[in-house]
Amino acid sequence: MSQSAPVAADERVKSEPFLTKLMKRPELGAMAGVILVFIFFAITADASMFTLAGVMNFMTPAAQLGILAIGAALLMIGGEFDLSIGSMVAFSGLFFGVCVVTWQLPLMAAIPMTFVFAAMVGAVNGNIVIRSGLPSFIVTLAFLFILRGLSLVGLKMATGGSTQLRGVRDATENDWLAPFFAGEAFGGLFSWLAANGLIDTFKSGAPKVPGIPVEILWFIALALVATYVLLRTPAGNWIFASGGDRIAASNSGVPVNRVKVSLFMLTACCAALVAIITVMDAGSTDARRGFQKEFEAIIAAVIGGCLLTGGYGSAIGAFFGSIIFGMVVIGLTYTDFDQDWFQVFLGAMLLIAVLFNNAIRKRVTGER
Amino acid sequence: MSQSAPVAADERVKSEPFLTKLMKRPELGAMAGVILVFIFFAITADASMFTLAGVMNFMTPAAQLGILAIGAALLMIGGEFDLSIGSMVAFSGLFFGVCVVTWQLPLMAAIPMTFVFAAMVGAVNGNIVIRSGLPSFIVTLAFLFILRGLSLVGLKMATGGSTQLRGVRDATENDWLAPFFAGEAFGGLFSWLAANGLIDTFKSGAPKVPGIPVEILWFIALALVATYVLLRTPAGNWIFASGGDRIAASNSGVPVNRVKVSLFMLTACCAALVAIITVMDAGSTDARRGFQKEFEAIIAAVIGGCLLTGGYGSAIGAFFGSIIFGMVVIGLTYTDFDQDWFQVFLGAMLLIAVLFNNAIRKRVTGER
Amino acid sequence: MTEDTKFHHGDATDAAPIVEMKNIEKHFGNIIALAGVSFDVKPGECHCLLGDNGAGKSTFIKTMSGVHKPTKGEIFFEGKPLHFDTPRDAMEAGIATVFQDLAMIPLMSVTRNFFMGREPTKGKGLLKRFDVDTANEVCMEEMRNMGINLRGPDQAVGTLSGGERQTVAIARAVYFGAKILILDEPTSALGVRQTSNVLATIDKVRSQGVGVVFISHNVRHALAVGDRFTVLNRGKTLGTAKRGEITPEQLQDLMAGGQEMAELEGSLGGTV
Amino acid sequence: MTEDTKFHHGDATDAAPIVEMKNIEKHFGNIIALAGVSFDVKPGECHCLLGDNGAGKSTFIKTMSGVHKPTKGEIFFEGKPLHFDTPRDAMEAGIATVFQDLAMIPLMSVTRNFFMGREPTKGKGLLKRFDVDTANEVCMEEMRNMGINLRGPDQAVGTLSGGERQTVAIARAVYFGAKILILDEPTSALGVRQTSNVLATIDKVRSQGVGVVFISHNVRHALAVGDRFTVLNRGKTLGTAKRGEITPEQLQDLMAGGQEMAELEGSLGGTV
Amino acid sequence: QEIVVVSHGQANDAFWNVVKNGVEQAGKDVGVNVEYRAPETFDMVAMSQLIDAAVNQEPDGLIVSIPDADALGPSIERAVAAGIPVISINSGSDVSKELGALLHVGQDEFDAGKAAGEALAAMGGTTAICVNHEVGNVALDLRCEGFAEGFGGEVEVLPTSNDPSEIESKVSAALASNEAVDTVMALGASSAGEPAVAAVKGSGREVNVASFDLSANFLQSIADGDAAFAIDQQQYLQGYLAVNFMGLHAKYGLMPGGNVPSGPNLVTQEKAAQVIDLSAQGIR
Ligand SMILES: Nc1ncnc2c1ncn2[C@@H]1O[C@H](COP(=O)(O)OP(=O)(O)OP(=O)(O)O)[C@@H](O)[C@H]1O
Ligand SMILES: Nc1ncnc2c1ncn2[C@@H]1O[C@H](COP(=O)(O)OP(=O)(O)OP(=O)(O)O)[C@@H](O)[C@H]1O
Ligand SMILES: [Mg+2]
Ligand SMILES: [Mg+2]
Repeated sequence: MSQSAPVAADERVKSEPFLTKLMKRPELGAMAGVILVFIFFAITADASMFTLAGVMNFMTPAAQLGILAIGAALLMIGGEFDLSIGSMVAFSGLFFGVCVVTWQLPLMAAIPMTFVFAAMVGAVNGNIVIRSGLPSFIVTLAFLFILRGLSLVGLKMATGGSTQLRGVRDATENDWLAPFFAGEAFGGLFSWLAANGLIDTFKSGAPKVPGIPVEILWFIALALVATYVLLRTPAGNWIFASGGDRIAASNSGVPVNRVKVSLFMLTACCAALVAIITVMDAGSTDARRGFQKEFEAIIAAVIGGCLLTGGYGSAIGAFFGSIIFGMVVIGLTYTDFDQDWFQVFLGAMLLIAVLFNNAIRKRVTGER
Repeated sequence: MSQSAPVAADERVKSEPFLTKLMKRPELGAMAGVILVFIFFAITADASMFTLAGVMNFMTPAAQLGILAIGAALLMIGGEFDLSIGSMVAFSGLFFGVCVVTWQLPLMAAIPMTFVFAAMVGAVNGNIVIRSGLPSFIVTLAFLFILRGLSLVGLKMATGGSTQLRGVRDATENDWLAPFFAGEAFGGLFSWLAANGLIDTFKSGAPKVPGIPVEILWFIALALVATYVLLRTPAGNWIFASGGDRIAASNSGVPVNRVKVSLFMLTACCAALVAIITVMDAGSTDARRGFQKEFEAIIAAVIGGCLLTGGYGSAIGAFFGSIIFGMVVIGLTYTDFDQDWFQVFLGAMLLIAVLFNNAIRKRVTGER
Repeated sequence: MTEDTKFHHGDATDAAPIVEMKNIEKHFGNIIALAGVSFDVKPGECHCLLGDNGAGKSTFIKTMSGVHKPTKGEIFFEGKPLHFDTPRDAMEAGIATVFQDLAMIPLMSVTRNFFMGREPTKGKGLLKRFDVDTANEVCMEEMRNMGINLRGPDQAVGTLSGGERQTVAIARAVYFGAKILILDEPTSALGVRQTSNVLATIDKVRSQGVGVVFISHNVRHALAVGDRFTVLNRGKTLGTAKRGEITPEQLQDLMAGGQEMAELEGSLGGTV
Repeated sequence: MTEDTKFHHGDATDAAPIVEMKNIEKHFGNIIALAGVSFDVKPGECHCLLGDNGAGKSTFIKTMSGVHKPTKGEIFFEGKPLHFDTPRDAMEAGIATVFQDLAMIPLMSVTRNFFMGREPTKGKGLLKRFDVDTANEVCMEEMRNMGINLRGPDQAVGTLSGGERQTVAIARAVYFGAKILILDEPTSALGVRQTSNVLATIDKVRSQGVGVVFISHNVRHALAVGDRFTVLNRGKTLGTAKRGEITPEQLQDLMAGGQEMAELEGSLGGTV
Repeated sequence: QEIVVVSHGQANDAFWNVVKNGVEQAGKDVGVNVEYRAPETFDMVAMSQLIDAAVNQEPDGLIVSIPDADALGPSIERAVAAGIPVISINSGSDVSKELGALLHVGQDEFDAGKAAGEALAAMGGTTAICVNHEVGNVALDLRCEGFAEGFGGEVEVLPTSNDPSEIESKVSAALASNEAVDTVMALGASSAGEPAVAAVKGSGREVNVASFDLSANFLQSIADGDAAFAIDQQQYLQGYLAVNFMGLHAKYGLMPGGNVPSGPNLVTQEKAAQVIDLSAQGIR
């Protein structure tokens, strides 16, 4: 009808509003959940939750979880699980701690070594899964135990009997690489803002928020890169294909095994990144770091719309999923609920957020 | 060729030895793992592990886990997960405890009420999953938190502030139903055996093993019934079909939704059974009962050959899977290994058992 | 009526239709798959549903057998307005369907797929159980009748060849009997022998008073067994013709949606 | 050579075969799917592989394209002994295959499936990215050429109709070009128009020197494009015939494995 | 007035539940609003985030446990910098002052373990197992270490999950595989202590069982002579006193001059019977 249309309009297609198109993207499904949770806390929570400091406060755990969740989401889209990421956080944290504290290596050496080390463990995971044909669930579960156990043993060896390795902060404080992995970015900007009264300050005059925690920047960067890779590169196509149907993908010429092993390595590196950031921030590591993080990462990915069966999902979904999870967990402490009820609320909020997001999507897109 | 054969031999089929046929059944795959683990401990562990007392000792936790694992396996075959079973153990334990201690009900009433109650929660789970079309992972995860939280709240209400509800043993000791759910069965037989010197006794003359813990009997019975249902009833066929491809199953006339909801109810009832047995055995219940049991149950089912994607697996597999898990967890304390290495060994043993069982099956059946 | 086949062709015009579908529309989100299709099936007739790829044939018969709920339109079953909530409802009312994707579970054995949803049992009360031996026998026998010699009843359907699998689905639908038998491209993967068996089977059940809905892209198969022919195009009905009112060439043109075809007559003798 | 079609039939006997398979056996556990099959394809010919359901045709071509490793037997590619570890290897050597199950990912869009494994890129270095626009255009264009008007390139393959999906698989295999094109029942779900396009396409690529392996149950399609015909039965070769050496009726008998067929000649004119 | 308590122990942990009850009671008694918060597992990173969240709400007082000074230090210092008075409880007596806390109410885990070890060694124990139901939880690890030091003899740490029946089986197994074991130290009464008693009973051996913390059933076992003693930190005091001090501080600026040790207190057979009821109500 329209004269400029290059292709004649197809009478078999109804036109659909822009919003509908948006909601159809798995990337944006989880946004409805974020908005719902936001509204909930805007009403029930202490006003300080949505001050700058409050936002940074819930974004920090969300970011730490989110880095893992994005890795887990890519792996899930590729059709596999990695249950060992939580233990991997402890283990690579230990490795990193030993590098800087015991061996006194500069970050320049310690950080790449930690990543290489983690990637190697990931490759082992991946190769066992591929070669044996066993479900990745059971293989990485074994590594959940093995790595957790090795962290304990390693810590005791490194410290001479304690399960806590301390002194990381002292060892890394003055390293030029430290600002990229610990503390807050844009400190100067924030001091300036504080000095000019643009953001809240403590009585001492220091800004309440000294900067943006680096993990948040990493988190956002990772989400963008992962989304780009998934949607705009051949590798992304291979990931979807490998997870959708490994036989069909392999028959169509996708190097499924290579894709899967790479994803395992990537997930392990995400865990190592979280380990480096949290160990440097905390200045210490212990045998329980990252406990059950694998679980939370999978939760965040699923909230964000990834299918457990593989082949469907998005990194942005995992991004929003992590924010939902982080917001609920921290947000509840801003409300007046009794801690006894914490888990009840946590569960109910998750369920409602996901149901809501699902209902909205169905209503908008007219699926049945 | 053979004169008595009613159908002519098919030249497109090779004859295969009996062992090969056996190994092809998913029911029996996990047996190789059991044997390997047995051999391992026969060599490394203290001899007391395989005395009668030792066997009962590792079979008791294996049985408690196994009851859950069989439920979880059926549900997984039916294509869904239930992450709330661990919390369900705590919650129905609380309900049962309140029935007998606070309300002073006889077991005749308390036990059926607990089962009905659990089944109702399971039905809620199932209906939300079916109606919303959300993955069961995320729905039951919400219930993991909700039920765990409610257990805590309920316990504190029931006890006036403590996280432990006690007095169950006193309240149930003289109930005629108690022997079916607590303590040991065949006590008379064992005393007789002890009196005749056929089994080990204490110096006092009492048998070291006073009988077979009832959970073991429940475990075996449940495994048999579940196997029978899966392999020899229409319901079993529906379970496989629903998990294999819910659309295809529904198009072929299988009442998929009914099957799935029933399975959720069954799993919840398995959790309730474990709750009743353990609460009566321990005489008390607390807010942490069943912690992470959902996870272990799924592990046992997967070790036993269930596919996470549904449609494949067996109850007997879950049976052997639970025994492997129980044997490894308890068995390692019978060995001389430094217990710091516990988790490393646990993980390694699981991995080796599953790899071995897989390798054997491939070798024997000639799959590639 | 023409005399060009050995088939008995029902003269079904006088009987009341078993199922009548009026102005069925079906939308998937913003996609319009059916834009108003009317269709009916009478006892003892074979009504062919023809049309180009993507015309909406499968969507239509899925609406008929309870898989999809129509977005608009009415369904009458034996004269009464009705709509099926699940395929099981449709099945119980007497509609047996062979779907184009066959609705088989790859990991399950042939027998279990064959009897899925309608397992034969033996014993009573608590001992009522799936009668595996009978099931295996029946299944092997029915497959043999269709011209397939299976190696064994416990082979997983996922490892069957395409034609073997399709035969399982057809044999299953036919075995349980029904008032209406819907076949969505049943012969697409079949060998010549199996195809002729299926066509003969259609003829047989029709003569028993069953109404058959037959979807095919093969003009010759359609003409061999069809009593009426309805052609769909882009989600709409192009019209219905009775046997003998239309030539193969006309039918083929209608099926192609009136568009030009690549030239390759020769040995294909007019119809592809 | 007969003159019964408008097709150009290659006279391929003089050229050396591109692929030669000798005495291929394939066992799955205790199941013998292939019990010694020999076969070769020459450049510029269309070699039809025919046979009953379950004869082993699909298994055989899967061995040829690197999906299965043969249990026994030798494969020569351009004269050299070779075996492919993965389908990707075979693809890179120049074997394009349309599998009977199509090897599509239902949840992915048409374009993504079309280019799966061989995505067009633009940009360089770190910015090298999947060229979505070109891909969409090419995909829609190729589908149109095959006679399918898709609603859009981003529809999920799982929601396509059976014939639309099959066309995607065929268009994909043809688009990327190859030395050997293997088509496993490519026309089974296609409409008449699409079928004639596929047959014409086979003819076109053959004339460009590509060797085509064509599997079909439709005698008439096979005869329309085939230069040589090899018939399998129960995992064994029944023999190979050249075009013109065999009548349609003889061929159909061979394909049925020599067994009796249900009687339903009439309008089917000798062949099903 | 608003006071926030952030601990490393979950609300459903028997030990911390008592602390929480003390916190709530003190809140009522002093007339302040208190909130108790803890991470879902022993997780120092999450705990530091909870402290940050509390600081953002600028309460009138913050009460924290400090199992890892490195990880929690910056957050606590931030609270102090924000002008929020801080009291530490339970663990962290050594670093409490350094980080700027006003005082510490609690008892060192290591010292408590040591006291228990000494008491059990005095009962003639030579070979012991220490049942650790949360390996890697530094607070529990310290209990075992202290115990090993105080006990002096051979000590093996037995890692378990916190499932009672698994603990019972593992203790049985440990007893069966080592005839020399004559002492069992459990790190939590209801989760580990009770099953340990059951396991010892089942073995028919003379073994001393002791446990950290109290539970009604374990106290009953002590009263019946099946268990030796329980180490009571009187953690109710940790919650109650800290909130009380903080409330008074907020109202009147009062604060005691030094740390308050809440334990250890060995509950032996004579005393056990009296505290069973209190324990069943979550006070002891
Ligand atoms: N679930 C769905 N979502 C979106 N579009 C769909 C869905 N199902 C079918 N369609 C579209 O509706 C149209 C009709 O599909 P249908 O399967 O009914 O065609 P058909 O006539 O059976 O074709 P064929 O002969 O190829 O099997 C197709 O264009 C298809 O892409
Ligand atoms: N993975 C497998 N495991 C066991 N048996 C198999 C497997 N794949 C194929 N078969 C068997 O091998 C035989 C040959 O199968 P194939 O798919 O090659 O037949 P086909 O000639 O392509 O038949 P159709 O014309 O029906 O597609 C069949 O009987 C089938 O049951
Ligand atoms: Mg169709
Ligand atoms: Mg085939």
